[in-house]
Amino acid sequence: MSAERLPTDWKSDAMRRRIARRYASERRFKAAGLLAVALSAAFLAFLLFSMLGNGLRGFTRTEIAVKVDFSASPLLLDPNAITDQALANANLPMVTGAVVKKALGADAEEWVSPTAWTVLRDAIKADPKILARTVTVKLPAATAIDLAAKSNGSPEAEAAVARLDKAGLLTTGINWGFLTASDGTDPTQVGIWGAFKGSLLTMLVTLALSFPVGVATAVYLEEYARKNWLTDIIEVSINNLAAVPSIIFGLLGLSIFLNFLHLPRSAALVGGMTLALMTMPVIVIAGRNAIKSVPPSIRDAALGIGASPVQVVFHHVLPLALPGILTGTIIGMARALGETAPLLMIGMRAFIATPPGGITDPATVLPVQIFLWSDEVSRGFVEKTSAAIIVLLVFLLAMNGIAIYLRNKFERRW
Amino acid sequence: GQQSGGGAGGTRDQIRAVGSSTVYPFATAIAEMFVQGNPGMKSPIVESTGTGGGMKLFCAGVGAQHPDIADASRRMKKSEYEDCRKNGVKDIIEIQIGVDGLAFAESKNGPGLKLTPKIVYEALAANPYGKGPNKAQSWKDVDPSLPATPISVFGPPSTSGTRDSLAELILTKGCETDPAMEALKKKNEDEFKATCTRIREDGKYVDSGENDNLIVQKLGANPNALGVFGYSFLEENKDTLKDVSINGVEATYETVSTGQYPGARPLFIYVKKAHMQAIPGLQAYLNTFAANWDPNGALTKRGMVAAPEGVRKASAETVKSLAVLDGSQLK
Amino acid sequence: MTAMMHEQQTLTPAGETRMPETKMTETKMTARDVKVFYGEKQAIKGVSIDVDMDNVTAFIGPSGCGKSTFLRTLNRMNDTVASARVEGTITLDGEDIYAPSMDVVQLRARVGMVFQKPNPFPKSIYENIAYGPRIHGLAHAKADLDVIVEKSLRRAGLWDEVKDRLHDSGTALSGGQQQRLCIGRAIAVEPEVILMDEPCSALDPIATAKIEELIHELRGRYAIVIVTHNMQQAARVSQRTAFFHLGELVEYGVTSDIFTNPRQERTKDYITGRYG
Amino acid sequence: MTAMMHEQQTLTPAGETRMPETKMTETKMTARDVKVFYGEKQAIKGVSIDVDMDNVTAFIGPSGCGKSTFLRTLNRMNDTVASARVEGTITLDGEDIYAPSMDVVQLRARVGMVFQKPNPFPKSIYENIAYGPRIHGLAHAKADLDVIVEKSLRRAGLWDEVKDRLHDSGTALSGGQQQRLCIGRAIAVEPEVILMDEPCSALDPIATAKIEELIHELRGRYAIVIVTHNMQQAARVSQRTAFFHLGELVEYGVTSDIFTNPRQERTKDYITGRYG
Amino acid sequence: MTGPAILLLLAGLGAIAWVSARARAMRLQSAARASGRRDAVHSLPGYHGWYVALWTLVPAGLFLAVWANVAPGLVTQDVLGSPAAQSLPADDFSRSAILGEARAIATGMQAGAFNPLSQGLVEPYRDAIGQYGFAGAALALVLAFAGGAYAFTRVRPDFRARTRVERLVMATLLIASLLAIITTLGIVASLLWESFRFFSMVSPVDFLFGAKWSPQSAALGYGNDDAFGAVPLFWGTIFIGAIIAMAVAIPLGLMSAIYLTQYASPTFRKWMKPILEVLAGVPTVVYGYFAALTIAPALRDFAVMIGIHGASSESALAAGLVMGVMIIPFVSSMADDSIAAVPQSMRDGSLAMGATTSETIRRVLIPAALPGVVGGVLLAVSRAIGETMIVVMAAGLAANLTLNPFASVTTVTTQIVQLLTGDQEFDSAKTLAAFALGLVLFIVTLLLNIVALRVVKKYREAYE
Ligand SMILES: Nc1ncnc2c1ncn2[C@@H]1O[C@H](COP(=O)(O)OP(=O)(O)OP(=O)(O)O)[C@@H](O)[C@H]1O
Ligand SMILES: Nc1ncnc2c1ncn2[C@@H]1O[C@H](COP(=O)(O)OP(=O)(O)OP(=O)(O)O)[C@@H](O)[C@H]1O
Ligand SMILES: [Mg+2]
Ligand SMILES: [Mg+2]
Ligand SMILES: O=P([O-])([O-])[O-]
Repeated sequence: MSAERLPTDWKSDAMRRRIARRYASERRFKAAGLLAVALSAAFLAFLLFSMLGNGLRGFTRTEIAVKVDFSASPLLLDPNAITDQALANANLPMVTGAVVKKALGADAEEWVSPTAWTVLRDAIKADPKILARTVTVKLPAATAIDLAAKSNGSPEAEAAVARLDKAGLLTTGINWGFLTASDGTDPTQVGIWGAFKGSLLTMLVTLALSFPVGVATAVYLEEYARKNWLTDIIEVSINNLAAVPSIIFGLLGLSIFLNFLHLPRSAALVGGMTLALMTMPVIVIAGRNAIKSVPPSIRDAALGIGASPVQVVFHHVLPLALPGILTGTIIGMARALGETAPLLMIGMRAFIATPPGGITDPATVLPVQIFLWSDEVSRGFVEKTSAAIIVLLVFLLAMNGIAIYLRNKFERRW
Repeated sequence: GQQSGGGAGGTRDQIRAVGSSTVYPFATAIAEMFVQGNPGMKSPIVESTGTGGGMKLFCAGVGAQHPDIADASRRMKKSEYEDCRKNGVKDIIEIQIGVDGLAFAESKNGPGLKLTPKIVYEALAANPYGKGPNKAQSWKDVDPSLPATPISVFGPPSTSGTRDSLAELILTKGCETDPAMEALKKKNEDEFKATCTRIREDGKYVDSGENDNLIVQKLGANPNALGVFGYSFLEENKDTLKDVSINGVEATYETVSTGQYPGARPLFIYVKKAHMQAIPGLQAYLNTFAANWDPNGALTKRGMVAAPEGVRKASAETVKSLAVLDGSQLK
Repeated sequence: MTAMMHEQQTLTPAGETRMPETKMTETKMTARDVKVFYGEKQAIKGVSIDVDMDNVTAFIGPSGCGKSTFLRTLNRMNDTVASARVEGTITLDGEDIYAPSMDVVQLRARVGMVFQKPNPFPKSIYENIAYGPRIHGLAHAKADLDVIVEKSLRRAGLWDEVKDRLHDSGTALSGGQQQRLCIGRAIAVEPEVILMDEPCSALDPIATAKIEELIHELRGRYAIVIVTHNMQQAARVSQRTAFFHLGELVEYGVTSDIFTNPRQERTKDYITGRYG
Repeated sequence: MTAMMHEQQTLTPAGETRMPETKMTETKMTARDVKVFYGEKQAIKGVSIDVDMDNVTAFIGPSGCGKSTFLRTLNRMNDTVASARVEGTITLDGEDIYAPSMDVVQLRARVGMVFQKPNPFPKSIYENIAYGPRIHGLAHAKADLDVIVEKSLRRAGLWDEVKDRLHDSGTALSGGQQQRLCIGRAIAVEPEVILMDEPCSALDPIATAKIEELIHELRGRYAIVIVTHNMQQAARVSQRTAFFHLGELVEYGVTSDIFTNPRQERTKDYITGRYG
Repeated sequence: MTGPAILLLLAGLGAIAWVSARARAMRLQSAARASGRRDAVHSLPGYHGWYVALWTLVPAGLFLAVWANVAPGLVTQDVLGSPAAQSLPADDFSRSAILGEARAIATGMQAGAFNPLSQGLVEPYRDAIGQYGFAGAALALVLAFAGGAYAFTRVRPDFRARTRVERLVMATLLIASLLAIITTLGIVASLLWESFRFFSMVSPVDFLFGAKWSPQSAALGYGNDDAFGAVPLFWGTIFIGAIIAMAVAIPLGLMSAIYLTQYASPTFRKWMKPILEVLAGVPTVVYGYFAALTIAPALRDFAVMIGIHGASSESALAAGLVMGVMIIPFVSSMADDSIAAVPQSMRDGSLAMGATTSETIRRVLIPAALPGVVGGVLLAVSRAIGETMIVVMAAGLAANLTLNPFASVTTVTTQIVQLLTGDQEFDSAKTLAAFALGLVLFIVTLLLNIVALRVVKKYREAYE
C-alpha cells in the first residue's frame, strides 16, 4: 500500500455527522417535491369540489304542487281546437297567476317561476281533456323559493318554503330540462343543450379543417422537407402559432373572416375556423413528435425493399404514428372546446335560445355560455353557471382521459 | 354553390339585435316572450356588444347579414347616424323602451351616505372645477357632514355606456353648480366636458368590469365602498345592498321612473325600417316590447323602470306607425 | 440477364487487391473511385471494388471506418441522408445506378438490404413477406402471394418454425427469427444482390450460426455482401474480404489470404487485435 | 484499512476457478453466489468471485451475458434500476455491502466507477474533479481542493494536457481525455476499488493505448475491475480474467491461462470467435 | 346546371377514368411482364388509375373554382344590360345591395325582398345565371374529358405514373404546411393595418412609454396624447403573468417534475402525472370564474385581516395565483422533458461518486437541464401573458402602476376585450388601440417563443 495515500476515515464522527446531515437534506428535498405535487393536486381537488358543491344544485329544481281547476278559470280555450297559436293567445300567464293565488294564497304569485305557465300550456297540449277537470300540476318555483329550498335565501322566501313544506307541496327533483333546454332569461328554465350543440358544431368544423391540414403538414415537415429557408420559416411559424395568445386569433377572425370575407357573425363556421387555426399547430407538433417516434429502422426496412417515400409514409409511418397523432388531436380539440376569448370577438357572446341547425346558424358554445351566465343579474344563475361548468369539465376530463388512455396503450418502445 | 362573397346573400328567419349590455336582459326577456307568444318563430339572437359596438354593426348596412335592431343605453349619436346613412341605412326607427336608473348603493351595513351630484362630482372628478388634481381622501374631505370613511367607488369602466350616463347625469350636474363652469361651457365646450366628466384615476374610483355581480359581491365585503350600477342590480340584491339617496331622493322604482332620482337615463332600441318587411316577426317583436313596458309589465319585474306615461304613448305610436327618426335632432 | 463476364482487374492504387485466382466469376456490381461525403466530412475516400455472384464478400474494419456507409451507397440508401453526397461510379449489371434515369425504387428492389437490428414491420409474418411483392405488383392473386410467401420463408429457413402462425406479428418472433424474417422479406422481391450490415451483431450464438448457415445456402443464387465486426465470422462466411480503415479500402482479396497472410501492416495490426 | 489476507479458495461449482499460483494477494472484494434479477428475468445466475488489490481483473463474454450487470452489483449501482434485485453476498473488506447498515453513499465513494461512454459533467475540468471531494467534505479550504485536483489529474495522466485550462468545460475535451477525466474524478475521492465498464469501447486506438497504460500505472494502488469486449485488450491489461456466458461465470483464472489454455469448451469457442 | 349536380357528374367521370385506366394498365403490363424484362413495368396499375383520374378531376375542378368567382361578375354585367336595370339608383352602394338581393332571391337563398326594386331584377338574374351556369358546366366537362383523354393516352407499361401521382401528393402536403405561414401573415396583416391607423393618431413613443392609460380621456375629446400610455398595462401583464404566476408555477412545477421523475414510484407517477395535466385542461373561463368568485374574495378578506391597505377584491394576486396554477403542468412537463434529456450517464456518474439523489439533482441535473428549463419557463411566460379569461374575470380594469399584489391591475388582454366589447366609437383611437395592443402582445410572444425555442433546441442538440 502506498504511503502518500491519505485514506479517508469514513467511520470518523465528523464524517458520520456529515453524512447524517446530507441524508437530512435529502429527506427535506424529497418532502418539498412531494409537497409540490400535493399542493398542485390539492388545488385541483379544491377547484373540482367547489364547482361540484355549487353546481350539483344546478341540476335540480324545486317544484310546487298546485291544484288547478281549469273549468273554474277564465280560459278562452276550445278543448277541441287546441293549437299552438290558440294556446299562445289564451292568456295563460294571467290564468296561472290567478290559479296559484287561489291555491296558495294572495302572496303566492311570486313563488312560482314567471314562466311557470308554460308547464300548464304543455299539460293542456298533451291532454286537452284536463280542461274539464281539476288536476294537480307541479309548477317550477321562482328563483328565490328555489334557492331558499336548496340552500338559504331571503327570510320571506324561507318563510314561504317553510309553509309550503309543511303543506307537503314542495318537491326538489332532477331538472332534466337543464340538459335539453337552451339559453333563457329565467334561471329555473335554462339549459345547456343549445350551447352544447353549438360547441359540437364548432368542434366539427375545427376538426374537419385542422386535422387533415395538421397531419399533412406534420408529414411534410418531418418526412420530406429539406432544410432550407422556407421550411425554417414554416417551422418557426408553427411553433409560434402554437403559442400565440388565443385572443389574437379572435382579432384575426374578426378582421379576416367577418370584416373581409363577410362570413356570418356568431356562426359555428367562423368559430370553428378561428379555433382550427389555433388547433392546427398543436396537431402539427403532436403529429411530428408521433412521426419522429416511429423508429427509422421501419423506414429503412420499407425503403430497403423498394417502397417509394410516399409509400413508406402512407403504408408504415402514418399507421404507426396514428395513436400519437390522435392523442395530440384530442388534446388540441379539448383545448379548443374550452376556449372562450377568441369567440367573444366574433359575436358568440349572444343570447341564442334556438339551438343552431347548421354551421352557419347563430350559435354560442359552452364556455361562452358560462361566461354569459356568470354575468347574469339573477342570482339563480350562479348555480347554473357552476352546473354548466361541471358539464364542460366532464367533457374535457373525458377527452383528456381518452387521450391519456390512448397514449398509455400505444406508447411503445422499439 | 354559386354564391359570391360580398353583397347581400343568404336568408334569415331570425331577428338579430346587437348592442347595450344594459338593455340585453330586457331584450332577451322580450325575445323569450316573443317566442312563447308566436309559436313556430325562431328565437331572436341578442348580442351584447355594448352600445357603441352595436351601433357600429347596426350601421354597417342593410341586408340579411346586418342586424335589425340596435339596443342602446343612450341616444344615437349624430356621428353614428351619419355613418348609418353613408352605408345605406336610411330609415331608422327610434323607440324608447324604458328608463334605467343609475343607482348608487352600499352594503346593508354601510354608513348610510347621503349624496348630491355636487358631492359625487367633487369626490370623483379627476380635476374638480379645473383647480388641479383631486385630493379628497375621505367623504368628510368633500363635505364635513359626511362620515370620515375613505372614498372608494366601484363603477362602470370607461368603455361602457353606463359610464357615459354617470358622466352626463351626475357629474356634469354637480359640476355645473359652479358658475365658473357655466361660463367655461360657453367659452370652451371641450374643456368643459373634460373638466366635468373626467374621473380620477388614483384608485379611489375602481373600474369594475362588465360583471355587475362582482360589484355586488365586493360591496357586501366592503361596507365602506360605494357602487354605481344599473337599478336592476339594486333591485335584485335588495337583501344585501341598500340605496344611497341623491339630493335626498331615494332610488326607488317611483323616483326613478318619474325622473326625480337624478340617475335616470332612457333606454332605446333602433330598428331598420328596411328590414320590417323582410325579417319575419320583427313587427311582432316590437309589439311584444310595447305590450310589456308598462309599470306593471314583465320588464319592470326584471328591473327595468318604465318610462313616463307620455313617452310610453309616443313609443307605442312609433311602433305602430314606424315613424322614422329625424337625424337633425341628434347631437 | 445482361451480366458482364470479365476478368478481375487490378484496382485503384488505394486498395491493394489480389485477384481470386481460381475461377472466372460473374461480376454483379462494380464501384470505381467512390467517395462519400457527409456535409464537409469525407467518410469514404475513393473506394473501388467488384462484387460477384459466386462469392460472399465481407467488409471488415474498425468502428466508424465507413463500412456501413459504403454498403449503403450500393443500393442508394444514402439518398435518405440529406447531408450525404456520393461521387464516383457504381454499376449494377453495367448500368450506372446513380444515373438520372435509374429509378431508385426499382434499384432497391433489385439490391435488397438486411440491417444490423432486425426490423420487421409491426405486422403479421405473412404481411411482412408479402409487402414487397405487393408494392412491386409481383403477384396478382392471393394464391400467387401465398406461393411467394412460402417460398421466401423456406429459403430464409424459417418456414418450418412459423408456418402455423403466419398471422402472428413479426415482432413477436425471437431476434434470430426476426432477422431471418427480414432476409426472407428481402428475398421475396427476387433481388439480385443482398446487402447485410452486421446482420448477426444483435443475435445470440445459436441464431448467429443459423444465419451463417443461411448465407451459405443463399450463396450463388444472389450476390451477397456482408459487413461484420466479428473477424471470425468473416472468415467463416465469406470468400472475399475487404478491409476498410478510415474511409479507405486498405486491402481486398481472398478471405483466407487476408486472414493468414495480410499484405498491409494495418490489416495485420487489426487482425491481431492491436486496435478496433 | 481492515483488509483481509487469505488464500484463494475454490469457488462455486458453476465457476471453474484456478488459483493464481504465484503469490498471496490481498482480497478486496468477494462475491458469493450472487444472483441478479430484472423483474422476472434472471441476468446473473449465481456468480462467486474474488477481486484482489494486486491484479487487474477483466470480465469478458458475449454481449448481454451480464458483465455490466455484475459489475454494477459491486458498488450497488443496480439500486438505481427499479426492477433490479440482488441475491447472494458481496463483501468489501469483509463487510457485507448489501447489509442494511451499509451506507450506499460511502460505499460508492469507496468503490468508484468509470463508464463505457465518457460522462464528464457539463462543468469545468476543475469542477469535475472537485465534485466528489466537495460532496464528501474531503477538503475544507480551496487550497486543499487545488491539491486534490492536481494530484488526481496527475494520476489520471491528464495534468500536463489540461493544467492551463482547468476552467474550460470538461465536455470540450477529446473522447480519450474525457475518459481520463472521468478516471481522475473517480480517483479524487480516494476510492479503494475502481470498476470500469468497457472504458475504451468509444475511443480511438491512440486514446485506448493511453488508458491501457494508465491502468497499468494504477494497478496495485487500487483494486481494478475492467469489463471489455475486446479480448486482446483483456489479454494486455489484466492478470485475472473472468469469462461470463448467459449470466454464468464460466471460467475464472489467470489471464494467460484463460487465453492460451481454456478449460471450458465454451470459453474456447468464444476465444476462437465461434460466437459473440 | 346546379353546383352539386356538376360536382357529382365530375366525380362519376373521375371514377370511370380510374377504373378504365387501371384496367388498361393491367392488361398492358401483363403483356410486358411476359417479355421478361424487369424494368419493363414501372408503376402498379392503381397508380395509372389515379393518374388519369386526377387529370380528369383537377383541371376541371380548378376551372370550376375560378369560374365560381368570375361568373357572378359576368352575370351582373349581363343583368345590368337588361331593361329592368335602367331604374336602378345611381348610388353604388344601394345598387349593389339591390343586385345582391335579387341574386339571392333568384338562387332561392332568400324568400322575400328587402327592396321592391330587386323584385324586377330577379327574372333577368335567373336567365343570366342559367346561361352562365350552363356554359361553366359545359366547359368543365370538356376540360375533364380532354384531361382524362390526354392522360389515358400516356398509360404504357413503363410510364412512371407513380412518380407523377406522388408528386401531386407532395405538392398537397407542401401547400398544407404553407397554411401556417399564411395564418401568421393574416395575423400580422390584420393587426398591422389597424395599428397603423392607431399610430397615425397616437405617437408610438407615447403609447409604448407613456405611464398613463386612460382611454376615457380620449373619448372625452381630451386629446390622445396622455391617454394611451400602455406602460401600466405592460406592468400589470408582467406583474400577473411573469411574476406572480411564475412565482407559483416555477417552484411547484419544477419540484413536481423532480419528484415525479426522480423519486416517485412508477404507479404514483402513472396516476399523478395525468392528474396534474388536468390542471392544464381546465378551461380558462372556469379558472376565471373560480378566481373571481372564490379566490379573490378570500384573498381580500385575508389582506384586510392582516391589515393591508388598499386591498381590492380584483387583485393581481388572485389572477396571478390561479394563472400560476394553470401553468404548473406546462412548467412541469417542460422541466420533465429537459431533465429527461440530460443523459442517464450524468446521473449515473454522479451517483457513482457517492452523491445522494438530491445532490445529483441539484448539482448535476438541474445545472445541466437549466437551458431547457429556462426555455420552458419562457414559453410558460409567453402563455401566461397571453392568457385572457382569467384576467378579464379576475384582474380588474384599473390601470395601476403598483407593486402591491393585493391591488387591482389590468393587463393587455383584458383591455383588448374591454375595448372591443365595450361601448366603442368607430375609428376612434380607443377601438384601434385594441389592435395596437394585440400587435405588441403578438410581437412579444413571438420574440419570447423564438428565443425559448432556440434555447431549448440548442440545449437538446448539445446532448444528441
Ligand atoms: N448520417 C451521418 N451524418 C454524418 N456523419 C455520418 C453519418 N453516418 C455516418 N457518419 C460518419 O461516417 C463515418 C463512417 O460511418 P459508418 O457508419 O459507415 O462506419 P462503420 O464502419 O459502419 O462503423 P460501425 O462498425 O460502427 O457500424 C463515421 O465517422 C461516422 O461518424
Ligand atoms: N435495466 C434493465 N432492465 C431489464 N433487463 C436488463 C436491464 N439491463 C440489462 N438487462 C438485461 O440483462 C442482461 C445482461 O445485460 P448486461 O448489460 O449486463 O450485459 P453485458 O454483458 O454488459 O452486455 P454488453 O456487452 O452489451 O454491455 C441482458 O439480457 C440485458 O438485456
Ligand atoms: Mg456500421
Ligand atoms: Mg455492458
Ligand atoms: O353596454 P352599455 O349599456 O354600457 O353600452
